Amino acid sequence: MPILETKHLTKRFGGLVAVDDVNLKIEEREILGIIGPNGAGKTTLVSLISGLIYPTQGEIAFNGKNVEKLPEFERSRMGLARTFQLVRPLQQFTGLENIMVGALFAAGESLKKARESANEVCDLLEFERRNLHIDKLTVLDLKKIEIGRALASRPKILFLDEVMAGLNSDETWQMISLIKKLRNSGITIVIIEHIMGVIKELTDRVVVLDSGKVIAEGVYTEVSKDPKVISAYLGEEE
Amino acid sequence: MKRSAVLVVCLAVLFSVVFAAEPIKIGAVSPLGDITGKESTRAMQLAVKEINDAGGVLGRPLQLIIMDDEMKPASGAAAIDKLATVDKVDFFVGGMGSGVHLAEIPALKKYQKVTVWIGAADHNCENAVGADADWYFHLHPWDYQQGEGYGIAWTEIAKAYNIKIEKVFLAYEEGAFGTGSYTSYVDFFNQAKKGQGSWAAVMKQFVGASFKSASLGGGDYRAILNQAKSFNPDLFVWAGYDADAVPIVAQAKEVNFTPKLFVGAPPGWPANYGKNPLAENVILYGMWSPTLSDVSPAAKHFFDAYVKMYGEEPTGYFAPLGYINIYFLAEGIKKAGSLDKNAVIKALEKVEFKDTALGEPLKITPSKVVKHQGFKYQKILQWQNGKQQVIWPLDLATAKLVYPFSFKK
Amino acid sequence: MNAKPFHLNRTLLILIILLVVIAIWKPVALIYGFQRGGLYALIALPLALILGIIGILNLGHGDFLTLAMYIGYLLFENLKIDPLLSMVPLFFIFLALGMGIYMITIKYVLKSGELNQLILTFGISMVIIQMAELIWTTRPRNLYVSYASSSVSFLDFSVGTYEFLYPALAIGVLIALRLFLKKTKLGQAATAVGQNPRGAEIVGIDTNRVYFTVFSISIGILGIAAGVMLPRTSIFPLTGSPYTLKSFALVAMAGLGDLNGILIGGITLGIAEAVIQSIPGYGGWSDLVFFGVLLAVILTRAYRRSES
Amino acid sequence: MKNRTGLIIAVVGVLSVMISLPYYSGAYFLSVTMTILLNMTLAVSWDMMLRTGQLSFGIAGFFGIGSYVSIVAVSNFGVNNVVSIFLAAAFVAVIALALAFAILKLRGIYFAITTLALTMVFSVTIRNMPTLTGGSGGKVLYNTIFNGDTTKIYWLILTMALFTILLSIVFEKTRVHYAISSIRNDEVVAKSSGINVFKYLTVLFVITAMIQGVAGAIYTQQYGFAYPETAFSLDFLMLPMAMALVGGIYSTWGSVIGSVVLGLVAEYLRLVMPHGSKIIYGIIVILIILFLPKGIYGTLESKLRTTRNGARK
Repeated sequence: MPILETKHLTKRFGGLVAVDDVNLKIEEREILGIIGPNGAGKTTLVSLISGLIYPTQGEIAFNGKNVEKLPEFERSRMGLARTFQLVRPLQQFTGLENIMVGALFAAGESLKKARESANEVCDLLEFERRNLHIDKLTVLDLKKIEIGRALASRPKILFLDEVMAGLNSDETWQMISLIKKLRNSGITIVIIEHIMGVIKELTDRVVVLDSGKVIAEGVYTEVSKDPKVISAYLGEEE
Repeated sequence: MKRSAVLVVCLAVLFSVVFAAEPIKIGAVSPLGDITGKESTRAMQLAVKEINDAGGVLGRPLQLIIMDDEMKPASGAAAIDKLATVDKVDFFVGGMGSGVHLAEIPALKKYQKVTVWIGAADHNCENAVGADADWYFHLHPWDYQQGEGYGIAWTEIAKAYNIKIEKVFLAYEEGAFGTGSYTSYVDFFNQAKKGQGSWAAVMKQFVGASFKSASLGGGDYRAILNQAKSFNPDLFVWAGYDADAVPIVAQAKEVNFTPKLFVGAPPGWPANYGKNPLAENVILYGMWSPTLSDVSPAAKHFFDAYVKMYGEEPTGYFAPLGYINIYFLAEGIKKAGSLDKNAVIKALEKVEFKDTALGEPLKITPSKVVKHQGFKYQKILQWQNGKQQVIWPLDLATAKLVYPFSFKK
Repeated sequence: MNAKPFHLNRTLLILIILLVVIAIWKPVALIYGFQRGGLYALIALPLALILGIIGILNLGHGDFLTLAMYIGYLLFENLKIDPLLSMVPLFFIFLALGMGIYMITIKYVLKSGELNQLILTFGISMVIIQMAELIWTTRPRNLYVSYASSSVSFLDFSVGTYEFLYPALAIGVLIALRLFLKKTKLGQAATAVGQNPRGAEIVGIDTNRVYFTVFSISIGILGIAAGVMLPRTSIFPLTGSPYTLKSFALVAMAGLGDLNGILIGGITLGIAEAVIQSIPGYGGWSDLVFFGVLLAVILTRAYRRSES
Repeated sequence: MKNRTGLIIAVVGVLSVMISLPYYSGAYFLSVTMTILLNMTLAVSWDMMLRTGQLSFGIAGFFGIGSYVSIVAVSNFGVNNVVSIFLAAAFVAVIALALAFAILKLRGIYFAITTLALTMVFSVTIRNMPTLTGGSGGKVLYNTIFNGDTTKIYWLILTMALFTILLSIVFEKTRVHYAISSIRNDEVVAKSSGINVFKYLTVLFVITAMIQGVAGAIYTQQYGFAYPETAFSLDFLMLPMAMALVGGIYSTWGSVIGSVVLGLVAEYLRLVMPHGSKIIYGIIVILIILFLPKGIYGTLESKLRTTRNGARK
């Protein structure tokens, strides 16, 4: 049984169809990549699954349970976690406290336990400046916070929305090894990425979206040769 | 023997001199930001100055300590506490605003000092003070007394001028002040239907309707004036605030509403109201007018003294009331011969002025609840050529009633 | 794609039907409401401008209006300037006052959060009210011009003509503002700032200059409103205060940035109020209508948004 | 550890000074203190809601409802004075809970104006129910609480203020703090981190409304009357807000300090200059906002933090 499955998932904004009849099956412990040109509906798809927005049509089954009507916070408590494309740190807190929030609420831990978990997550992320205030941190630190908060919520499946954007190549490699570490710890990971090198390096399988529709699916090396995919990306460059 | 007598006399003189330097303290609580509070405390200071210039009371000067209640209940209550415990005043005087006074009453009860109050006409205050409070004196007529007085007044006026008053319309502001008037008019109407009460002869029909006062953000009276117009009253009364005074006549003119008697009953009037052509022949309920100087020496004395001291005319009746307040209290202390509370209360009960700054006599009588009520009725005045002329009481009248009301072209 | 225009038509249709019903039932109330509603809109427009573009809720809004009325009163008393003419000097005086207030206070709280701005304007409001009380006392002042209570009669009714100036001026100011926002460079910049201040700054718009202009113009418009109100309003330290709340309510009802909505909303509320006032015995509820309509609009909008 | 003992001694010290105040302070100072404690309660409760990011203009509304429930319960239904305060709390809680479902979807100025509009709706409704509430004519209470014993009333107000402060501190020290601060900082992140936003907003809204209702009930019991204009006076909204701002928002101590400072300043000004004292008060508020935008406590705290950090380095 797949850990997450969508059936005919559709989202319309007024006249625009952002996600169009998407049927996904995500298996446990795989790393799935979602790629596609700008405006293909990748982030909207993640937001539908995480519960930030509700679908116009279709179903989402998580661990065999339909969740499409559940509010976001409940999905996150069930083990669905996501990061945001533009980092969204909580300005008032330190790095550690930001991460604690995930442990406190999504994982339902006590204050004391949450602080321990957050520290563990920081260790795992090699996030040293955890006790500093947000305004004193670097981009990489903020990315770590973004992932850390999701990790602290003890997710079963983790959606990473363009975590590599804005990182230099050293940092990118650091991040790649980190994601591998996460998969080894038993988390299913879905990454949305523009950098094809990252996709190639990390994913077991990719899904290509264009104008809200799935146009190809499979191993990256094969999908990347698919003429439909190539034309979709070419279309973007024009 | 002789020597010791001299010593005793010397000591007595010395003692009395030292003692004389110790003033009698009067605490006043009033809203100083408001024109009524400002003018009444000024008039109080005038009275204190006059009394002190004349040698004080019991050989001691009066000292007036004024606190601002900021029109806030809590500030009023705190002011009473401060005057009683920090300044250690012997007497309380003041103030206006029933809402503030209600909060002051528990504090006043705590100290039970002799208190003479000029404002706060809401009968709620009377009920809150209660019948036991023999130390409480209230000079301003209560709301229901005013209503009773108007009935007497219109009956006498109808007779004296041979006019017909049957249909009464009351436009009242929707706050505590206006609603209070309305309730008392309804009571009088119910009595009048049975042929009882002061309004029996002049209230065959009665309609009341509320409006939002300009002072609270309203100021559109046309709906209510149209209602009044279709009722076609003989007597039209509006009970609102000074801010309503001009707009309501202007809008009456606009909707072409000319009742035979156009009466305003606000607690004060706007500056230069008399100069406004629309004001001509508007009738008002009030307690005082500068024209009273023509018929009352006491009113004339007050008016001249006030103008001399402050360089401007008092604008409303709270000034003479404040002035009377101090003289009334001083007279009581003088009669009592000491500051002993019971003696002062007894003496104040017996104080009688034949003439006051309001042009009428003052004598303490019981009202519905409290034992010590001063004035009972208001007067009826009419704007004529920019002046408030007294129409009623008829024996104080300074001019004849102009009837019926109409707008000048 | 079709849903929106249809929806708009329906709302308009309901509004028109309602107006026709009211016109037959209470023709005078309709006129009064139209006049008063115009005044509400006229006063709310500058508040909307400051709130929409600078993002400051000016709690001293009505108190600037009060101050303008006092100045207009002084102009009338001392220089015999007709109140309607005094709109011109009042506009410029308050434009200048707006500049001054902006330079010494508003400018410094732009970055410090909406609450600080709120309390700052609360402080300004308090200072204006207390100053007025100290200088002019609480005693109201009025000025008399004969044309302010002129009227025309038809059938049984006598309807005042002066207050038609309120909606007329509101429409005039609205048109002028829209022209300013559309046609001038500064106006376009202001629109951009209102929609996205950070973005506007990035593309090189001098936001400070925009704020300065918008704030002063808004305060200036209050001078115009004061001029037209003078002949029919009692002037006292709290004259203008209630308009702050009403204007805020109107802006919230129309939605931020919708200047036309303020005119429509103002007149709708004015009529609703006038109709309730004209029903004998229910005048006391007219305030409830104002805030009831406001609540209904805001809540429906929130509900509709969460639906979509 | 040493720090903690010091803290306990300080707390016990302040508490005993506050509790025994009626025995050595004069009636006047006690009276002023009661007003300050009342405003403090309102300021802290308003700030508690503000920490969720929601600017409430509804203080005066709940205050007024609390006032009226309490006075109506005592004078119309013969309820015991103290019980009437609990009744007011319960009634306000029910109303707030019902409203929560309708208005806690709103944000920003829409939430603010809606709470303000509700205040107006409450006061118009109360005014138009004369048989129950006395309408515009107001209502007077003849048997006041504790027979008007100021000392007991003071303790009652002190208890209310301390309870509010304690609750606010508890909220600052527990997971509630993380939940509501997250909501204020970024609601989207809060939701995706498993925070039940609506639940926390509702809890905070109902609790703070209840506190404001209790404050209204106690105020009315203290002075023994209620008028629509005084019970729903916007003074009960603007002054506590100014106090919280001047002291420093998003913290318990900010509101506490702000209400003490502004309360004493206002009273002092009233004594030394009977005319125009409020101009100075207004100017002080303006100056503090201009020069101490974080408020008194906020500025002190960040100064302390930088010096502490400096010392650590």
